[in-house]
Amino acid sequence: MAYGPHTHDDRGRMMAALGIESVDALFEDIPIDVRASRLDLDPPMAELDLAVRLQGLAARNRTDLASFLGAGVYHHYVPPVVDQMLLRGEFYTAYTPYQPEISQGTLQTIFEYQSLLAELTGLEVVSASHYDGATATAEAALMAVRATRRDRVLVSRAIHRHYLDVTGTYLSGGGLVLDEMPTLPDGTTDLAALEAALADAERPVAGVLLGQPNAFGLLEPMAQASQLAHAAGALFIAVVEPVSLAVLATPAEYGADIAAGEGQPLGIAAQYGGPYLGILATTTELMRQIPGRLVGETRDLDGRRAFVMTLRAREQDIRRDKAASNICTNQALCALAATVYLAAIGPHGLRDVASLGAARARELELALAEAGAPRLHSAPYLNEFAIRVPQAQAVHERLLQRGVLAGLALARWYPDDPELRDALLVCATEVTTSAEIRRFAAALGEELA
Amino acid sequence: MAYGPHTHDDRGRMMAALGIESVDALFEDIPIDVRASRLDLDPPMAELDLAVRLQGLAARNRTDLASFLGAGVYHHYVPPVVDQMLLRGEFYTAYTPYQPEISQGTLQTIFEYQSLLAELTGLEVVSASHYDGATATAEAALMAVRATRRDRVLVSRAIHRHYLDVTGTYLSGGGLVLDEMPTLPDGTTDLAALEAALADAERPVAGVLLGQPNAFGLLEPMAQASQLAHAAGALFIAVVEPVSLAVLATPAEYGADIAAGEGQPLGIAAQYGGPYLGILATTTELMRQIPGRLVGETRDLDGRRAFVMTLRAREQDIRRDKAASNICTNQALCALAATVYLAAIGPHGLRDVASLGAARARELELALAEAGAPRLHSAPYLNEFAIRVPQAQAVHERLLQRGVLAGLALARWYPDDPELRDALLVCATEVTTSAEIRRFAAALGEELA
Amino acid sequence: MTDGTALATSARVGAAMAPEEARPGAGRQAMNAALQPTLAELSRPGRGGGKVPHPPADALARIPASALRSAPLALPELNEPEVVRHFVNLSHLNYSVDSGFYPLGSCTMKFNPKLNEWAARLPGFATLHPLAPDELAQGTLELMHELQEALAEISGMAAVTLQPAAGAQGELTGILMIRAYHAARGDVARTEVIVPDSSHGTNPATASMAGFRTVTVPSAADGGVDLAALKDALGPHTAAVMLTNPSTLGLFERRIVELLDAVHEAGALAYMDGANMNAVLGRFRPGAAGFDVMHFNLHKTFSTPHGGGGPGAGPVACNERLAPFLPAPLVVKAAPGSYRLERPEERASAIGRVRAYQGNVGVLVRAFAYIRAHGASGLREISDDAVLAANYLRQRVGQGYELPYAGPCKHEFVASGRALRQATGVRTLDVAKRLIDHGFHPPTIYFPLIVDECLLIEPTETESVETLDLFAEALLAILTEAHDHPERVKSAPTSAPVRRLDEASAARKPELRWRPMTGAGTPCPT
Amino acid sequence: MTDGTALATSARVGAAMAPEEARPGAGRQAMNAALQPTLAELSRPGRGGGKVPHPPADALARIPASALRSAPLALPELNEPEVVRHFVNLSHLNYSVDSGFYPLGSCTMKFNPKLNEWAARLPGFATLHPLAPDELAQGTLELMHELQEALAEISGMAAVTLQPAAGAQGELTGILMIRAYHAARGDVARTEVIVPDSSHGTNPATASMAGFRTVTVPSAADGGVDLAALKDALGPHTAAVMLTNPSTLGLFERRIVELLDAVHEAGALAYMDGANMNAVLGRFRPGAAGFDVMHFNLHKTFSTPHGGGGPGAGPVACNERLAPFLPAPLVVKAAPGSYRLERPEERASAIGRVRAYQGNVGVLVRAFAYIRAHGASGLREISDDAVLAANYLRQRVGQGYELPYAGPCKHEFVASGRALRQATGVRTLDVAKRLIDHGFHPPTIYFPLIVDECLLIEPTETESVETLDLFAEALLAILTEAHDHPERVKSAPTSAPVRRLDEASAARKPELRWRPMTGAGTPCPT
Ligand SMILES: Cc1ncc(COP(=O)(O)O)c(C=O)c1O
Ligand SMILES: Cc1ncc(COP(=O)(O)O)c(C=O)c1O
Repeated sequence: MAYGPHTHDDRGRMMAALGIESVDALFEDIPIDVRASRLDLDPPMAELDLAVRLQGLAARNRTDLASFLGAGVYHHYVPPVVDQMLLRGEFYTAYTPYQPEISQGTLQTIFEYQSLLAELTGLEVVSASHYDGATATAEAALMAVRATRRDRVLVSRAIHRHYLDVTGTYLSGGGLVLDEMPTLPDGTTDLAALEAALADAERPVAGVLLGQPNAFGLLEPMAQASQLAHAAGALFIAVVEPVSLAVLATPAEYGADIAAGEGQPLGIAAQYGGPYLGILATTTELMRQIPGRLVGETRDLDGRRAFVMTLRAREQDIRRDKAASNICTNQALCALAATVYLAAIGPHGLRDVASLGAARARELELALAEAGAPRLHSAPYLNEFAIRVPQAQAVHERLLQRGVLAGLALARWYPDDPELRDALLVCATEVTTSAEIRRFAAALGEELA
Repeated sequence: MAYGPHTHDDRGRMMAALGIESVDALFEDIPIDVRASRLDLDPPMAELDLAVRLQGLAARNRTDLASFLGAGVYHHYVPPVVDQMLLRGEFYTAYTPYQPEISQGTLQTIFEYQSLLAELTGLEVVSASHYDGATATAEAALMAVRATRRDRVLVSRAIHRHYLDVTGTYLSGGGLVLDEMPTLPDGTTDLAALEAALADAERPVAGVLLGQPNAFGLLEPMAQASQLAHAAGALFIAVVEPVSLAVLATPAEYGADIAAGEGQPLGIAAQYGGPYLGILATTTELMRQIPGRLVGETRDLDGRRAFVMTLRAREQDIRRDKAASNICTNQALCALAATVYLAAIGPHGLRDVASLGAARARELELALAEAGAPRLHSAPYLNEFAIRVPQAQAVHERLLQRGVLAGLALARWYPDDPELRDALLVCATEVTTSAEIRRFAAALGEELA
Repeated sequence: MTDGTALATSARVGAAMAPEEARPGAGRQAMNAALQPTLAELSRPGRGGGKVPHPPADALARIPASALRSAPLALPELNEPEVVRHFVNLSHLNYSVDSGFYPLGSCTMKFNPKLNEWAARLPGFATLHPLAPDELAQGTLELMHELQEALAEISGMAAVTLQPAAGAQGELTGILMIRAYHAARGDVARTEVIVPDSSHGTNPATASMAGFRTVTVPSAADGGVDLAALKDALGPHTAAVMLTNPSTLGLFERRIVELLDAVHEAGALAYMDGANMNAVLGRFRPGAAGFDVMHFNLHKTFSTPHGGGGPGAGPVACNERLAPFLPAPLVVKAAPGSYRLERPEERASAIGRVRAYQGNVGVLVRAFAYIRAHGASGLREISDDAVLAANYLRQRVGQGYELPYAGPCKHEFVASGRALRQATGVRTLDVAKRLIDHGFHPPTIYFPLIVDECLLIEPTETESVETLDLFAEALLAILTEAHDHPERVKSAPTSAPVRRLDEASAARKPELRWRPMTGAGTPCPT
Repeated sequence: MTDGTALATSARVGAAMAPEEARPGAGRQAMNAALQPTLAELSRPGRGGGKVPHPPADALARIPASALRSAPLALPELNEPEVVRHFVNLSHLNYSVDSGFYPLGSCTMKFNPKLNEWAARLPGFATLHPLAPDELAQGTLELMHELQEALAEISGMAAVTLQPAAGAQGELTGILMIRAYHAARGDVARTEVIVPDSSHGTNPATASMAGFRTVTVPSAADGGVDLAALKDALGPHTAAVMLTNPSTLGLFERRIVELLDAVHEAGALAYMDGANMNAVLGRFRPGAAGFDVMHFNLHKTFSTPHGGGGPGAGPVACNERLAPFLPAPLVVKAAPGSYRLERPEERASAIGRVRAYQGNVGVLVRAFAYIRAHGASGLREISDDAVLAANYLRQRVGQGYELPYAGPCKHEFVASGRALRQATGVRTLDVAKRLIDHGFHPPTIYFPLIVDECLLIEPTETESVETLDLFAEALLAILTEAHDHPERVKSAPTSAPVRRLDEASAARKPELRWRPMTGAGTPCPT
């Protein structure tokens, strides 16, 4: 066996102590009818052979294209210091810090994570952490339901489709209602429709959910939406992208009660979907409603400052069926990645990352427009936007052959929307190069010619 | 600046304390005539840009060929645990363990390295470490000179050419003599010639140097050579490859006084030449002649076992011009790599590595012979051997275009030897696959057809 | 609120935590882990920078001012050397599997192979975008497909989703599938989920999240489910029974056949919490035995690192009956040797997604490597060794502590400090804290709730018998200490970086972040 | 000899090192670094395995028995979990730059950027075979060429070899080149090399290795070379003068112009030990000033990690006069944008190789990255900051310790504990050991030999002013302690994993390895 220490002698010694001749004796409590004989799996592999196999699989993935795909997950420059800290066994082979005396490393990094995200969002209470942006959004919706004791949530149509889907799943169990609000031609949420929906006295709204930037990369009128929600006694929930918070108004500034989002852009690799980092932040008023882990500052018997998990009465292991959520294992190591990333990149660096993305995206917009694919929407964007491309899906496939991953064909997400059938959602970040932009524009130009 | 902490304020505070207005004041001791103005170098790069540049450079190297090149440096499977331990800052950002109380990590790993290499070589005293196999060999020759007070060293022609060259360089300063011994047609050292050379009473020999396996991959009659050397009052120095010591007789078994060798195969990457690990081991009698670092066991004031650098009176910082060598910085981190590698691979694993290499090499021999390139020599080999290929250098170049790195054209090393002009030195290890062997044989067959 | 000033403005890094005599400097106390200031306290305006190039000045010109931050972002400003020291020194405050024995019951703290960390970081795996078209993702898709199949084989189930991000999310997935199953049959009266009182907290919490009422049934004296009580609770309102097997007492449910019959007879479905599969790999296949659906904890059974609290992965396996309800997309075979994600319309009965994209794929890579390294024989050996080690340790610990349940145990066992407490006043909490001074991470304590002064001990298969012996000796030595020097045990730990914490005041007046920073209005470092 | 039995057979891992009360177990003492057993003591026959496949049984059939080992290889047998714990726990016994301030004079213990560790591990760099044909090695060759050029620019020299593996080997290279130069001119009477008494030990050792007699000249009162003495020593027998500049006293040689004139007038050549270039980047270019040849310590000036004692790299730069003698192969430009290694016949006057292949290329990658990260302005800033920090710290330390030489210093400075010793009996060694208890790595002590009770302190440019202050305060606090509680200082350290060691008996009866192992005759684990 690959990693076990037990030699033949060791097993013999243990069996002798137990007075048994075979380990089979320890499995006699499994009724004979349901005892398994053996598994039909491949034989063990030597580490060398396995390493070769894994290398072969990784090499089968193609990650060498010029990529303009974002749609919620963004390629950023991650300083190597981040992964080198993550590779420290003291962090990644520890468990949830249930014994604070010998877990101050994890506890303090979580406290720092909470603090850093509080700086970014402007909100005071940050949980650490949720599975991903989608589940954090769903938990935010459930928080609104609990806090308002209402059962209807409004969500903009311009929200990431997976987030909508997951929120729907999470609300489905409790028989809660999720209503989608339409968008305007400029790509932002229709506030008049929102206001009307909020006005329905029969069906009071628990929370209103908008993305900033929204699923089309556009900047929403968050302050107005927030006011409308509050006027109707609903909570306002912002789904945010954390790098953008280096330059955009904070959820606190526009009055959001809860911010949810995907922390992947903060130093976490794309990995075909995870592990990522669900961000969830809220106000002090809603502190006791937030699900997930919270670490607080305290003192030890000698008066030394130290950190400890706190407000545990919200959690499943204490409250069982009355808990704020069933979450247990979360994404702590990803929160550590975000913490190291933010410490390494600093406030100026993060602002530069966000601004560079905006500048590169603008360069992309101009190049693509010249190639014949203008923007689809007119609202301002940060670093992602939709372009109008006839037969977008077919063009997208042909561009792959030319080494360009031309973003996301929005028809994949909005199959029923005729306008979005001919649209690609593209993004740029600080790692996008001018050469890649030229390559994309040239290839697209040829396809459209 | 990239890594410095000093802010404008910090500098101001320090300058104020010193009563200066500009750091220029601190450089006034540099005579004005020789003060530099500025350097003509590129401007600083942001880390992101530098990372891209470095990635581009690394990608310009081609490491995707089926490689049969060894000649002293061998590709082996290195379990990832090795590098993950090396990446621990506590090891790689420490200095030479001059303060033993806070350097027991480094000291104990060196002690373990010494012990492991003692097990491998059978010799009691192992230094940790020398720059590489070549300089370890040169230092071994100098040891023999010091120990015997003779000034002539004999070296087999079948020794790695770089080792010969470096040994020559090291001996040149002291006006010492290095004489090469011829080889027999079977590829091993001509013992009769050796005996004759040793018999020259006018020019007494300090040491005799043979490789095992030798530079052609062949097994030498080490015991006989050792006897001849000793009979003439000379020391016998074996240049060994450490993985082979898992299966081959140890230097101690055949009476070597000193073993030198390249530790790269013990978990260290090829890296175009280094850093590697110079192995140097000797007997207890010669303990005080060995250059380089030695760590010994001792106790602290409370009787706890601990480790400390010892026999320091051989070293340059104590003995200055009387030191055994000028070596100071060595290859400690590479010694750590070897230590972790040996701990992880274990005795059975190392035997398997050596045996698999032999098996794959035999497979290679048969395939190449069938393709028309039989072995050049008849002496037994372990995992490397020479084949006869007409116009070897041209064939070697053409095979590159076919994705095969066909070992080393021996003409590069023995330009004046007509027999070796048509020879390639090829090797196999446990990472060589049958598919690669078939590819090589097929391509070679076509070239020779 | 963090009292940043005292620490930060005096520039006496760590000074507040000085041990006797020696005051730790920026070098911290030489070798013994010392507490650290926060990033905010370490920050100095103008430090850091250099990671990314500067953007053009007009980069944000097109963004309306109303959408922009009104105050500049304030984050700590540090240079890389300080960042590294901070996290390296913080890491030294953690106990971890890589540094010692971590017998935390219910958590399966086994060794995390270093090959797997390497594999997950291979650029081909690490940089693949989750929305990349299938043709670009063939390597990962092949891996996921093979993992789905392997988990199906291990569980004896028909189909597997890898989407759930953790065990609890696997539970939610499974229970929502059960809900969808009943709904599809028009069987809408089933509003209850039954759990035993020994169940993990996530089970009832999950049932609630899925909109069910939780009904708790007691355990029998032997630690198994009280079958009579279960039968009483079962009825036309029962949607499912959730059973952890082996249980959190480390016991295999001996009456499993009868139990499953009763569940199914009542028209309910049987959910198995498979978090403890480490005990029964190759010995018990839940699907073959009659469970309808289960989840795995890859971060326990298949040794993906716990990461200080995550990430994990909680794949769900189910039988044919429930397969139509698995959340999409599964990975399916396309042309020979190629793979693709299911298209949204392919399985209309699927419940909605439980998370975005394809799951914690980086975790799946590690689990795949682990399963392939061991193969069929190795997986069985894992369980054999884990169970053997647990029973051996159980016997040794039983030399001084009560063992409330008869053996054999599976991967873990409970012991009780009740008698000790009665005799000495020393509680299990004290014993646990004292173990820290003996060099060990404490076991899980006071869980499951049904055992008085409970210790839940899980050695796993990767700890040597020498280590087990030392741990048992430490536990027994503490018994003696508890009698001879009870204060010593009650005031433990004394060798950890901190002594016991004031958890009450932390909860009463929560300080969940450092004092808000100001600034970063400083000029950008060049 | 290692007393393995006591530790190993009792299976009481680390038991011999128990601190008071708590006996550390396999978990070691929870958080405080505890001493560890050796690999041999941890070994159990039959553990480990699984890394590589098993070879065919006849793999060695063709090897004559006489060439084979007579006894099976005995190495420790461990499984990977034990291996990891062993090295992780050992690492905790080390002080390092990544965990604290390491002001070791003469060693330039600056921060090692993490980007550089990443870069050197890129597979393209890491797996390239050293004998790979040039066309396969273009990336590394380009890097090496660019590094050669950068070092030539920084040194003001004409040509650079990257081959030497460390500073001392650079010295040997340079001195052998000087020997070859004189020999080529038939100037064979030059058998002496002159070194100042403040020189680093490698300088005289190098001269000896290169076959020269060493002549030592004293320092003047101001710390510089005594020019009159030097002139006396110079003559037709002088092959070279080796000068460390800035010197090991941290002083720039103010009389450098006169000195170089004298050397050259005597027909000798001037070697500069450039190990201390961290002080004068962009401020002083040795070649431009008249030195003939010098070496760099990349592991100091350009921040490649010291690795607990190595590896380093010691490139040699020289002027046109000596360039023909540089060891081959250099990296040269081939077709535009392509590079190649010199062919052996290209420079017939080259001295022989000083090591195999192309040098410590992995180290060169890191140094290249460092130079490119900083650029011209950044390199100068490094020296400015290093010198500013040293002078600042010098002033603060001077508030309590003697400063034997006038300032300004360069990258480091000497202080003396002579007065302290006279007043209290506390030696510099004691002060150094006491610094450990204050959380700092001690500076270099008793070097250079010409200063009584010497402390050689080098802060480098990557330590913050807060850290410098704390360190100075610690040193000053020890002065007070030395007066008030001299025994406390003399018995330091008490907070390290071990107290002071018995170095004398280690040297008297050297135990350089553990007791030879037997066995591995056990069956191979499967
Ligand atoms: C029995 C049992 N069920 C469920 C869970 C929840 O799994 P997770 O923490 O991955 O959400 C755990 C984990 O601790 C467990 O032990
Ligand atoms: C002044 C000086 N010269 C030479 C050396 C020797 O360099 P290395 O240790 O790289 O051989 C050193 C290193 O400590 C040094 O400080």
